[in-house]
Amino acid sequence: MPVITYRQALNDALSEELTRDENVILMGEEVAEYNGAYKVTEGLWKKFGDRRVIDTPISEAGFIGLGVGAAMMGMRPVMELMFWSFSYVCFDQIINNAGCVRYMSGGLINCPIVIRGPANGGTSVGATHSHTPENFFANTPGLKVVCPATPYDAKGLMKSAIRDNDPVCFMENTLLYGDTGEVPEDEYVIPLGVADVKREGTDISLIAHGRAVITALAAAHRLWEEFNISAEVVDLRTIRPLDEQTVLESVRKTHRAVLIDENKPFCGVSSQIATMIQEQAFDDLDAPVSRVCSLDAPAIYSPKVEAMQLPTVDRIIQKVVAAC
Amino acid sequence: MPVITYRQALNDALSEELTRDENVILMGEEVAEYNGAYKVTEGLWKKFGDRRVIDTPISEAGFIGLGVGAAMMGMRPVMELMFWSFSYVCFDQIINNAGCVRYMSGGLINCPIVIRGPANGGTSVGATHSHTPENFFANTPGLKVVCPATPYDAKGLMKSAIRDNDPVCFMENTLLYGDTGEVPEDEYVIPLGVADVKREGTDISLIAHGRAVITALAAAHRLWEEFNISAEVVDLRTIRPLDEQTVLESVRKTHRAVLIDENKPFCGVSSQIATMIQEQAFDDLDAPVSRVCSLDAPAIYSPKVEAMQLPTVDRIIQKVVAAC
Amino acid sequence: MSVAQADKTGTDPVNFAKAPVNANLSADQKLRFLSDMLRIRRFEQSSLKLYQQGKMGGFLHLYIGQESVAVGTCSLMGPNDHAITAYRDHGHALVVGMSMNECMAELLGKSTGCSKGKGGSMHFFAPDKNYWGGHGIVAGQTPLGLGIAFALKYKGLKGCCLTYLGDGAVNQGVYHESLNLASLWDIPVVYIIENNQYSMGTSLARSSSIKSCLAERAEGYKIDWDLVNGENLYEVRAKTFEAMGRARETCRPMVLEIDTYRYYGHSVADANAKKYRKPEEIEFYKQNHDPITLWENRLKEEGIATDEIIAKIDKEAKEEVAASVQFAEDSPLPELEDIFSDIYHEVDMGTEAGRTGRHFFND
Amino acid sequence: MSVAQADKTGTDPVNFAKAPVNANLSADQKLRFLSDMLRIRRFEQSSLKLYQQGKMGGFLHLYIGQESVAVGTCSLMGPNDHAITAYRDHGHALVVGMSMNECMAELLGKSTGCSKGKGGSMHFFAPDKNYWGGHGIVAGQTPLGLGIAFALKYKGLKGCCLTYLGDGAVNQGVYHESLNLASLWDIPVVYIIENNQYSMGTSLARSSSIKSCLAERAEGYKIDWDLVNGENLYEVRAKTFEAMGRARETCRPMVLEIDTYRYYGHSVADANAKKYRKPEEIEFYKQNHDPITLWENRLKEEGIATDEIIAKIDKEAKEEVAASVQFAEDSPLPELEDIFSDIYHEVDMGTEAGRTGRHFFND
Ligand SMILES: Cc1ncc(C[n+]2csc(CCOP(=O)(O)OP(=O)(O)O)c2C)c(N)n1
Ligand SMILES: Cc1ncc(C[n+]2csc(CCOP(=O)(O)OP(=O)(O)O)c2C)c(N)n1
Ligand SMILES: [Mg+2]
Ligand SMILES: [Mg+2]
Repeated sequence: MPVITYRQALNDALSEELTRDENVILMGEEVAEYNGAYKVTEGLWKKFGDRRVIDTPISEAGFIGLGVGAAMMGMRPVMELMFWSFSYVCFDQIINNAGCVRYMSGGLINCPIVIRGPANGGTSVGATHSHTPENFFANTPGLKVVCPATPYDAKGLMKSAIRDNDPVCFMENTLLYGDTGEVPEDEYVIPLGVADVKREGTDISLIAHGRAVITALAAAHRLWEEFNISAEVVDLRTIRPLDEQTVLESVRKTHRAVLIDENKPFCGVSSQIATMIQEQAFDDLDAPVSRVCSLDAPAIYSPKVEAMQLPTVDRIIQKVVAAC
Repeated sequence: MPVITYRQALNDALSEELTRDENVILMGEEVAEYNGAYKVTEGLWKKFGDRRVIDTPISEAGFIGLGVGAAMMGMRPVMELMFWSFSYVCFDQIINNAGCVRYMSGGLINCPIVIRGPANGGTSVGATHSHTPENFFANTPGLKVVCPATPYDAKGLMKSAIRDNDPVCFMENTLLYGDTGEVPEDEYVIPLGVADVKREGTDISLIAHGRAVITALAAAHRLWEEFNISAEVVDLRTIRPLDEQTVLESVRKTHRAVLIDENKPFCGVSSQIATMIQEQAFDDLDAPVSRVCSLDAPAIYSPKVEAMQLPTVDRIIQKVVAAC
Repeated sequence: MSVAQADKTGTDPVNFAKAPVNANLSADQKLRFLSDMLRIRRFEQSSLKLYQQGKMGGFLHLYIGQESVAVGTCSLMGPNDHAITAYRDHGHALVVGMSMNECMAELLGKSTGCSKGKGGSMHFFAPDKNYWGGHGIVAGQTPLGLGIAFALKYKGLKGCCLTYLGDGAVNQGVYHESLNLASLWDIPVVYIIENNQYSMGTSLARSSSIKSCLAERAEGYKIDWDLVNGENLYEVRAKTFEAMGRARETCRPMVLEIDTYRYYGHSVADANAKKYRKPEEIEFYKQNHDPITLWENRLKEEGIATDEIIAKIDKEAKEEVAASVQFAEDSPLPELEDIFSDIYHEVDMGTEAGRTGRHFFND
Repeated sequence: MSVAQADKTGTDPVNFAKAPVNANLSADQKLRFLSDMLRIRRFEQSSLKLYQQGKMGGFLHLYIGQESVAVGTCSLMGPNDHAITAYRDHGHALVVGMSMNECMAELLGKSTGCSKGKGGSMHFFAPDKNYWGGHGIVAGQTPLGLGIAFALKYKGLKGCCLTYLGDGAVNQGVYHESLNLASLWDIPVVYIIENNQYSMGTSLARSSSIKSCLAERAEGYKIDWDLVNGENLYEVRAKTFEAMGRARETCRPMVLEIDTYRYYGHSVADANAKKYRKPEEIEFYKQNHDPITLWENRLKEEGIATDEIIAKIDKEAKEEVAASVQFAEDSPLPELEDIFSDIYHEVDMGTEAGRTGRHFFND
């Protein structure tokens, strides 16, 4: 199977869906002539032209709202936010218009829009550019949230997100764009709402999404090598809809869970997962569910220090060893 | 002790702090000449004049940002959002400017702003006007979040919020404005970060904030009358900083907890509380921590139906009986 | 540039009736406009009663006094023309052809309402009639209208999107972002500022700093604009027709500022309705600028209407309203489980995507 | 209205040197401007080297080519005048008097940095020098500048706030909300659009639909505006002085659009820096419009500077930069626990409020 980057996998998904469906367009700042600030849309403007791949002014509320309106008319706009942090200047358009218009119209309208871009810390771009709002959008009934960790998942989930008839917030990660992995040449899609056991284990469940999955896998490797602890790694892949079954099956098997989450801890995604586990698998737990989140402060700039602010393999290992 | 409304208690707090400190100003849509959309600022424009109490155009991002800038200069602006739902058009100003400017300046700047207004469902104003974003803002290190349930708490907490040197999101409730309660004539303040046991009990802990506290108290009353269950009601009062001690002491005493939360469930405030309880009081729990949240859909308009969408006494009782 | 400045053909005050779009109107069409205005007014007058009887919740923003704007502009909509407005949305809804039944039932929160009782007064929708609501967040609809017009152009359809906003809404930033995008990309959107001079209790002078008018801000984006006297149905139609025609043919956007006036408070809950405006001011408008009275007089002058005809039309409107109230009262409320439909299309349709993973997180 | 249109006294192109604010400048002051521009350029040239050596993270937005704007405008700041800008903030920082040491250390993420290594390149602050940053969200600073100016007026201080934004930032709605508020309430803010013709890879023509220029949008808010040739330090000072004077005396806001040009990419990470702009275009600016070269020539004509003097000033700037690099390299990184300071004032001060309840929720 060809080995390609997470970036290329996304690019392929976008290209295939642009080819497949005339209603799909790409829009965002620097997505066309510049090939994308992070090159995810590289070559697509050349290939599909001005009509399908469109550069916008720096007006997120305006163009995201435009995309919502176009989606209500049956188009399938794929909107890039250069950073998901910029969703804070178009928060109302996403939550109230994309997220609520179907409900408020009693189901007369649906909004097949995809809003995509990176949502991660760890690149020393400072507090305002390092937000991870998956918990905010997943809190909102009417929206769907996807956070792929690998090239394979990124492509399959992006294709499903574009074909989905509801608004999808697709959250990528600038630190993963360069990661490589096997991606089949043949067409495939990955349904939203299906978690993936990225590593089987028997002693403890490490549950994560996005880049935290990669960190969890590295921790699981060392846990086995150095501590003889067999950790299972569950990748949520989509936050909403959520595959609770796969999480619960894993916990019922291992009786222990540590949640790895690049979200800030207070009401982060992992708080929902912990609440769900203790409620639905209370008697299966041999230890409290514990969490390894981003350290609870705005993202610090200082590069070496910020690296320690995100969940690290060492912090995961400490938690696991304490729990086992 | 005089008995006054929640609205009047807030009005008194604002009036006293305007009198006490020249740097305090009130600003927002219709807060001055109109006396406030919900009359919380009634009479203050007459009393303090154009310079201190200011009507704004419908430009939340603009005037909240203005307030943040003025606060950086040492003023203490108290900004009204007619509804906290409208924070979604100024989300960036609150999180990135009010919430992060101290950190990004290495502590050179602080931002003593209060942003206040109602944040609640239950009034048939529809999905876009019924948001309860306390979980979003409490997720953000740098911000503080207060949700008073009674006139006494509303006044004491508002005075502390205005004197606090950090940005405070003060969330009121249109359904509570008319509630009455005893409020001392003498000056008092209630520190942020201190929960309040609103009713003592031994069998189960009902933990809530805002209007859910009132619902919990009604449920506790019936639980005792009809089921002989002694429920303790803990009012968080402030979400961030959070008084975890009082919550844990209660749970360690009752060994059971049901969280009442008008937030939407996914990553709502109660998910953080449940996560904290199971992590820190795991061995004290005789049953999983369970939750009674707003039903997980956008706020429905239909008045009679929406009343059932919020946590109800009946739903609380069912949960409690199931847990005991 | 102001169209008025640029070119007066067909827009010279005295000639609005002679403007092509008005000159060929049949008597029936002209009477239809009267009927539509009366239908709006009667519909809202009884909705007000129902509100006062406690049969509604939340907000009720009455359009009474502004009827000529919705009737004049929406009456020009062709098959590819669309409309979207804010929360003061009953008038436009009735003109685009929504039934009084579904609208009145929505106000009472009934499952037979246009939004199944989920949207309420601020959220009337009829996509089948090119009507996209009904939006509660001030100016939140302004980029949606842009997107609807963008889709029309993308699909190669010759149409435009009438996008309404209030005089207070112009100070939301997203409206300005939308103007720049509309002009930069040649999007066939026509922004219609319904200037009723107040945003809640705040007069235009206290909320907007302007040169000569609100529409003029369009200049900075190289967008044409015009001022319209909203009490004159002929003028509303003539100037809007021109704007719509240009949008359809050239995809150029335009901003129209239509002067009008609301008789009631901002919403029925507006406790100060008669404080920030002198009662005399309101009376003055009712006496001298009521769009319905003016149109009735006009039709009489033209020999099209008589008091009898007008009374008959009014009677029909009242009967239609009464029937809709009956329908609404007799209709059932949504069931508790209805709370969970109409959130996700995939779930509602029972597709595989809608059945995969957990979508709702009720305890 | 455009000031240029309105009144040309003191702003006639040939007379900028004779404008009062320039006429009385001493030779030392004029040399100081040269020194300040050179200090910015040398500072950034070595910061670029350090970035390329991997000693920095994140973004580095260079100001090189635009030096005359920060020097010309910030040199006019009196004790009650304030400044705030976006992420391209090194130039303004050095002109208001921040030390190269604290700035270079911030770039390297050291605890001796102006923001203790927590803010980085985009977030330089010096409230003691009336400099309020350094902001990463495009146009996010525009209402903050408004609030600073509001506070000045409230406290009865005669000053203004210079609030800088880029040519791309004008399309963020919050800027327009700010313009309306500034004019409506007479707030002494001076918006300075540093028009370097590109927002990242997007030319002005592809991002903004305008009548004649970006500043002209101020007309719609009844705000005066003017165009400034940024390469001419005398013109920048003359026109900015006029705007600041009016703001201080009358509290009226103003919008200045200053034409300028950046030589490097949007940020050092800009892979396409030479794709969306022809290398010839960049060369042309360097050859004919470099603000430093032009100022040097001017000072020579005026007999104030010689090649020797200029070389000496440049040498001093380079030495100051070298010392700051040394200082930054030798400085310690923040400690892990420093992550948790500077979040809440009450916690940092150890007040009772800072000790009550849990503030941080680390697992
Ligand atoms: C973003 C936002 N801010 C405030 C409100 C509350 N609000 C609803 S309508 C309104 C006044 C709008 O006035 P205008 O735009 O003139 O429209 P009109 O009501 O006169 O039709 C306000 C302040 C809101 N719904 N959304
Ligand atoms: C709200 C927001 N959207 C997008 C960005 C990403 N971004 C940073 S700078 C920039 C270009 C700004 O150009 P301009 O305003 O002309 O300023 P210049 O960089 O030329 O100084 C963009 C798109 C951002 N930081 N904030
Ligand atoms: Mg109005
Ligand atoms: Mg620029």
